[in-house]
Amino acid sequence: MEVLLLLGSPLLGALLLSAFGARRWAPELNVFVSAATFGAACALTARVIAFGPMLLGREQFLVDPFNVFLVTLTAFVGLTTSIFSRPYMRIEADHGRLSAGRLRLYHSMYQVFTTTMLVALTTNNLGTLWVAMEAATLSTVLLVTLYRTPASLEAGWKYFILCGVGIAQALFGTMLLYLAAERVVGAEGVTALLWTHLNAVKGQLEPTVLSLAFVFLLVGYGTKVGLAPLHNWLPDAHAEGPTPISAVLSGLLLNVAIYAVVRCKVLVEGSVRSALPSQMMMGFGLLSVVLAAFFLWRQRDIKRLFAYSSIEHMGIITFAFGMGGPVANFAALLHMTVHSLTKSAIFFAVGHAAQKAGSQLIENIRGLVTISPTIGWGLMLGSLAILGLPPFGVFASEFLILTTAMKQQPWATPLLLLALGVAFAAIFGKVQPMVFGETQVKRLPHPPALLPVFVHLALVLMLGLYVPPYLAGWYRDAARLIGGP
Amino acid sequence: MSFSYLNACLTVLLAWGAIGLAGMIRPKSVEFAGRTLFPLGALCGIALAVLAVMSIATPVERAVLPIGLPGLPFHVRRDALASVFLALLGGASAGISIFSTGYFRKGEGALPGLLCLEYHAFLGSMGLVLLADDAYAFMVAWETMALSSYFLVTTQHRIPEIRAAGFLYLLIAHVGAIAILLSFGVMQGGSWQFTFDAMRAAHLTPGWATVAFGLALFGFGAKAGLVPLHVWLPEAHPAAPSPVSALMSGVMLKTAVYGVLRVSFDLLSELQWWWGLVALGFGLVSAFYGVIFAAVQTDMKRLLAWSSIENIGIIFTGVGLTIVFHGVGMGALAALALIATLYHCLNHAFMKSVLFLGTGSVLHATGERNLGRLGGLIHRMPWVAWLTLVGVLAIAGLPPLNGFVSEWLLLQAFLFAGDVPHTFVNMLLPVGAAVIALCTALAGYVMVKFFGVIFLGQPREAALSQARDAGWMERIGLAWLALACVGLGLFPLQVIDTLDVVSRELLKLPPGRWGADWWLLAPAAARHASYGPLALFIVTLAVVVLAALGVRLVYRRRVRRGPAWDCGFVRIDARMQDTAEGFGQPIRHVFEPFFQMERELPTPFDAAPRYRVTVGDRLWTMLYLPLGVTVRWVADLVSRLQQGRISTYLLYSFVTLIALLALVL
Amino acid sequence: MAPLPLDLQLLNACAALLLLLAFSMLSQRRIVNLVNLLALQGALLCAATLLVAWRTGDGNLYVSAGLTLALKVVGLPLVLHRLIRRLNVYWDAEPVINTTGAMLIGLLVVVFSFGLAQPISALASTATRSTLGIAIAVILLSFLTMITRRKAMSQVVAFLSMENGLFFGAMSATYGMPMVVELGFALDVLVATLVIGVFFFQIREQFDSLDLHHLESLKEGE
Amino acid sequence: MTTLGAVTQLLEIVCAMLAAPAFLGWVNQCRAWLQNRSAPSVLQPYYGLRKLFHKDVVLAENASPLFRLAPYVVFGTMVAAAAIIPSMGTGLPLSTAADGIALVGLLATARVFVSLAAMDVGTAFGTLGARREMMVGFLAEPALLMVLFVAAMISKTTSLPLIAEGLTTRALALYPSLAFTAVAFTMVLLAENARIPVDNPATHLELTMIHEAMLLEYSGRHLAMMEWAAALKLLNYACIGFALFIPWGTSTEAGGPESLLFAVPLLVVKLAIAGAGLALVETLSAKLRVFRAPEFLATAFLFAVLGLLVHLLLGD
Repeated sequence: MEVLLLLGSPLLGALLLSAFGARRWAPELNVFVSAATFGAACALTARVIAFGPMLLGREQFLVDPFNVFLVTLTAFVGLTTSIFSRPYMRIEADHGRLSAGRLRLYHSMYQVFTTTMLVALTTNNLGTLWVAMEAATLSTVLLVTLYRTPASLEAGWKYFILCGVGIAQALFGTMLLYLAAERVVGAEGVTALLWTHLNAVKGQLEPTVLSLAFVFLLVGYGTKVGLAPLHNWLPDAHAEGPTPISAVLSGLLLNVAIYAVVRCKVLVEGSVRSALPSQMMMGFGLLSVVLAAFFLWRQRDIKRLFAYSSIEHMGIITFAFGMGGPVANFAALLHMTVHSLTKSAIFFAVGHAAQKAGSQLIENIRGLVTISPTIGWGLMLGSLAILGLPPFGVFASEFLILTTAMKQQPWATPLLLLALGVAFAAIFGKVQPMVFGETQVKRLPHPPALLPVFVHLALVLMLGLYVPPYLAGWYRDAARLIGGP
Repeated sequence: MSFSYLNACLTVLLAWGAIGLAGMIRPKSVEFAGRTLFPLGALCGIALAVLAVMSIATPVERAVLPIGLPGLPFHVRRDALASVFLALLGGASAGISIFSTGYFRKGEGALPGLLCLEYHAFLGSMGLVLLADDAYAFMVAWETMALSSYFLVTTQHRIPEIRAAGFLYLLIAHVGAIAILLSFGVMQGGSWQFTFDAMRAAHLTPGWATVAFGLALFGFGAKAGLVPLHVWLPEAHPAAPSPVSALMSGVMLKTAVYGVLRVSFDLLSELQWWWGLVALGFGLVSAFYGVIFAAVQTDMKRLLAWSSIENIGIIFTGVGLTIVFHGVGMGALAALALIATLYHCLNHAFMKSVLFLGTGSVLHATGERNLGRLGGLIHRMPWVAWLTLVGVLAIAGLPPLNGFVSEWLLLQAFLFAGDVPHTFVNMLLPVGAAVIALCTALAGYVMVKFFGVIFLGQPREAALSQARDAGWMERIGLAWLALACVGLGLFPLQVIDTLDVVSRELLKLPPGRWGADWWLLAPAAARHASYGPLALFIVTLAVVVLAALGVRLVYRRRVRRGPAWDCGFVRIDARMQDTAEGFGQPIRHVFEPFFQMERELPTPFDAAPRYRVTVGDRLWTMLYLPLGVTVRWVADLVSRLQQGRISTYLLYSFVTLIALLALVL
Repeated sequence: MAPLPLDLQLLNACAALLLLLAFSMLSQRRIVNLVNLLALQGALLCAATLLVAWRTGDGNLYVSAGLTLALKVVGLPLVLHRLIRRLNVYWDAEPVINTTGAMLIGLLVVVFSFGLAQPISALASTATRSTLGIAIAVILLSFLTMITRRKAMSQVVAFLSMENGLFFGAMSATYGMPMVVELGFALDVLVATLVIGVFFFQIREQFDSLDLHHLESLKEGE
Repeated sequence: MTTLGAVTQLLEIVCAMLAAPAFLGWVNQCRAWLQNRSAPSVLQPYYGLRKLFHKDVVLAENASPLFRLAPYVVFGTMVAAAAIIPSMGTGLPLSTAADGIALVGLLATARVFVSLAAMDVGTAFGTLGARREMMVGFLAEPALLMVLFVAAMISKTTSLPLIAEGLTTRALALYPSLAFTAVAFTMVLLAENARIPVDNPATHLELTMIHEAMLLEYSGRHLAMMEWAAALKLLNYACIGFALFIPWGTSTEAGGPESLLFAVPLLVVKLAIAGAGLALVETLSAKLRVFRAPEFLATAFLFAVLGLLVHLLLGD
């Protein structure tokens, strides 16, 4: 029931908004729909807290500790982002960067995107998972190119082609999975792709096929996660799309992609019984962290800067999942949560900052605290949080990941630390002059909606000092589910 | 909840936090933040100091707080070592807070409420650092400390130099923190419990223990400003508002010392004696490097910052000695060295605070930080001048003030280092004593320059005649700290008997005998040597008074005021006095190879002759610039990967795919 | 061994032809021909599906064969042809790697993919398993084609042929995926083509050409 | 403290205060003889002090209270120093309150106050003098400390009387380390007391003067106190030298009062010889350029440290 509501409300909203997306009250409608979705998510969560994991809709939908908090998170960030985008898109429209039609497209696609992600999270069918991922790509492509500027078109095209190709690999991987599965579960179609069934029989699945499948899946979904060297679409897409979209891309889409990878990893590791899959993930993770850290130094565009930081953090998460084991998985899940909260908060602040300065170039953004303290402090605190300074939650997860790495992969620790140090210098060195210093910019007509920023940061702060028991419980269960050495 | 000193201390820290948050109620009001909240903060400071002093001798207390990570809640623990540093924190911060009430007048750049928040968060986090008993709590407190102090440093963020200083500070602090984290990771030694108890229990191989110690020394050294990690210090201290500089230099640096002591004597179960030599070496280098650079500075706060580096050097020398003695099992001497170290920590906290606050008042009164434009202020602001003089004499290590006591103890410790059972080492150590002696003498030089140029002579700028003395609150704050200097100087025995608890606890020693009589300091370790500042002071004072009276009584001659004589020079103006550069000239001359100097000399025929000399830090150009260049270079290399051609990107994916498939097959 | 039954021989023939087509796409520079080749590929795919469906009597496969016919043989080529006419892009520019080079690499790729398919097809229970290697080869070849092309249009055609390859693979290895996925798949392809169409017009109105070198401004290394 | 101790203590202080100018006078007299000038009387310094005490004080307009306080402080520290140096007897109650290190500290205090006072009026010469004085000080002080250290290491304590006793009681032995340090000490003494070759008390030549430059602004009783303190300083240094290197004959607790009767004339003899020696050195050596002074003192410092190392190497 809740699931129906959960998936239904954004879908309905999409339809409505595709009709009325250009009206004056469209943004409010958008917020309302997202709120409804969030409500449904909360109901679902409540139910899971009450009755534990469940299978729904003839086993087509699965809600377990691993995805329940991601669902809530997705719905929540979706809501805050819609709140943020209300004044933001108004201002954009006032600046004449968007026509009415584009607004309609934006609002409807926004909801479609939410739907696809929720489907991808809740479905139990790997095939559906794949379909949803592809759909997510397609819906966001149009959002990335919303401004129709040459740059945005280029970004969109790269996004489309690279992710399309990636997704195609993923499909082949899924197919191989199916091939291996139907020999065990029997060919009666549907069930052979149901994750729960596969998970039940993963021990008997054919290792060679599964390892091949995993390669395709990893490369496929990994492209979407933005793992180096498959990441090239990510900075462009983040930088050129409208900021709310950058926020959800970084905050949600990447999470969902990681989620897909991990779901597959569970199956593969169950059958392959070799360290290969986890080693691949660690390799990708480490490479992404290090490369991203150095990419950060060259950035002149603030949204690109934080896009690369997303790559870095996805690398950290992938690395952690690669290491596996209760602590590392726990840390990785926590990191997914805090990263998406922090990063979207940062993008909110960045969006307003860029609007104020009328430019995304770092050297044009100066002295934010003097013109608007809330934005300035939001950006400053957000960046410090994302850089892993306590008492914010990112530090908590990085602390766990680093200590586990020292234990399980001592060789990797220096690399990670080096990358973290370099990233710190790069990001902080660029953010500080933007936040502090002098400026001549004047205020904007619509007051920025910065409530989301501080709500997010408050949550992150809380997670740094206190993790609610049931959340911790989910993390633990999920960590056990994901397993590893 | 039954009373325990630990809970009380935590309550005080909490109160600080609350005061800070209260500042955000009316962020714009100087009255509220300055006149209401800061005095409250000062009261908390005094309370903390009292609690800490009372609790030193009491048994260890522990607690677990309901916050933290699911697996790892905040553990806190109070022992004698922590108490000593808490007392330091409370005592020094009390004076500084009182001073601040008068100091933060028109909101130094940032909102007063915000300042209040950052300031008290800074205090609170420092307290938590001292109490933390697991790696996570420690790191959280440690980084919060760094963060809040960073925001305080960049209070006047409109000035680019200050932003740069803040950046450098936070960067080095962060790198240091990473090293500390690593060292904790090594220290837990396979138990994967990150409570300090687990680390105490863990048994490391000598190799790993050494690694842990090295990392800790690096990390804490970065915070303490140990050469060559000192570069942030001379930048950050001048940038910050004076009370903040006082806190950072007086208290924050000591938390790093606390960290080193905690790690090497408490967490690492068995330590190697030769680690001491490393610490000693870095200490001596820092002391010497710091003092000669202090001597050639022209900015008064920069000068004090360098002098802080010197004192940190002396402190680390003490730490090194302690480790050596402890390692080779010379208990009494180890205790002596440890006491000397702790004593110097206390001293430096108070005297350096006095000096920084003094510069703060001068800064407010004149708006000048450059020594070249000050002078003669003793006439305009006598209170500040005389109170600062106490600090100056103390830090110059002159009896009967406190600076001398720790120097005396340290030298005593050095004197008997000859008995260390390693011939080469006991050849080496006395040379260390020589360096310390040289440094203290140079410190005298530096301080004469500091005080003489700022407060004595003729004002070098006309504007200085408008300078007005500090307000009452500031005077009280200064007086509090100056008084502490005198007290620590005159009653060393009482202080040391309290500190002795620490040496008992850390070094597992029987209580040592430190005095012959209540006024006479006579450590058992230093054979027959004794020092009674009170008596010395009284005698000297008596002689002075008698002499003065005698002279007055016998000869009733007038005192006439007249123009200065100066060998009959007719027109004397302020420009004839030594400038700061001039006063530093001999040092520049003697220690030339250490400095990176740029001189601008006038030719004999210059119409408007101009002389300028700037002294740079060689380490900066030798160590830090190349590092930055390397990173940039790598970044450029990496960024070549992303050429914008979609075919290239597809190729990446293709190759990755093929490679992985090949890997699997 | 006994000669394969006729339908399987036919199937293998289809597979071989598919591979051939993939190669010719790799070498083809005229976009119109590319599209025709794509349509042909679709047709072969359809035929193969029908064969398998007939052999296994699996209803779903008839449906998916129908889908293939509708989408890949009729739908897409029409759309693409119209686009070509509307945007008059008939020729691709000189490919990134010259044809012979591409061919050689392609040959290696084929060998590789056959090697890759060996263990899998050993497991596959289907009669058509031997063609799995060809499917992989087709996928990788179209990947290669995408890499070598300079025009958006031809890149897209290659992309679609890759999806054909996937489809063929699915079909030959497992007699096709479950219906849900098939439908979703088809839907996605449809939407994708629409998106592509939109894209082309946008790109065209921005750069008045579909040359990819316009799309190389976003980069790091200056 | 014993009565004898108290007596010795008081006697020392008084004698030191009274005898100091005479010693200075004696040195000057010898110097005059050696330079075959007609020598002033030994009592000349007393006349000088008397004259100064009878004069009015002319204070510079912008002299601060510190300027007027300094002479007394300097004098006080010098007297206190005199009180803890075992010149006649070693049984000094006060010397427990301050050992060798504290003594160095006291001297440093005096130096700092003189320099501050010199900077107070803010004339060219004042600051110049202060700077040079500190320049001399920052090398001389550690050198002196090192000298003390050697002695302290030989007799395992830093308390001067005990050092002196230690040397007297044990059998006469040659300490090569002491030889080094003796040289170092002499150099320090010359430098610290503004004698040639570092400074010249008898000149007001801008380029060379150090100590005099600091006293330029003083007059009347303040100047008198300063001069007196300077004389005391010279005496103190001489006595430190005796205590460290030739302590024989100083009275000890063990020796009883009668030993004191023997110690006093012996001290006079020592002083006479030392004074003559000092005069000789001054006459034979030439005034250095000011910038050679650091090198001179660096050598002293080096000698002291060498002494230390030699001691550690050879043991005693």
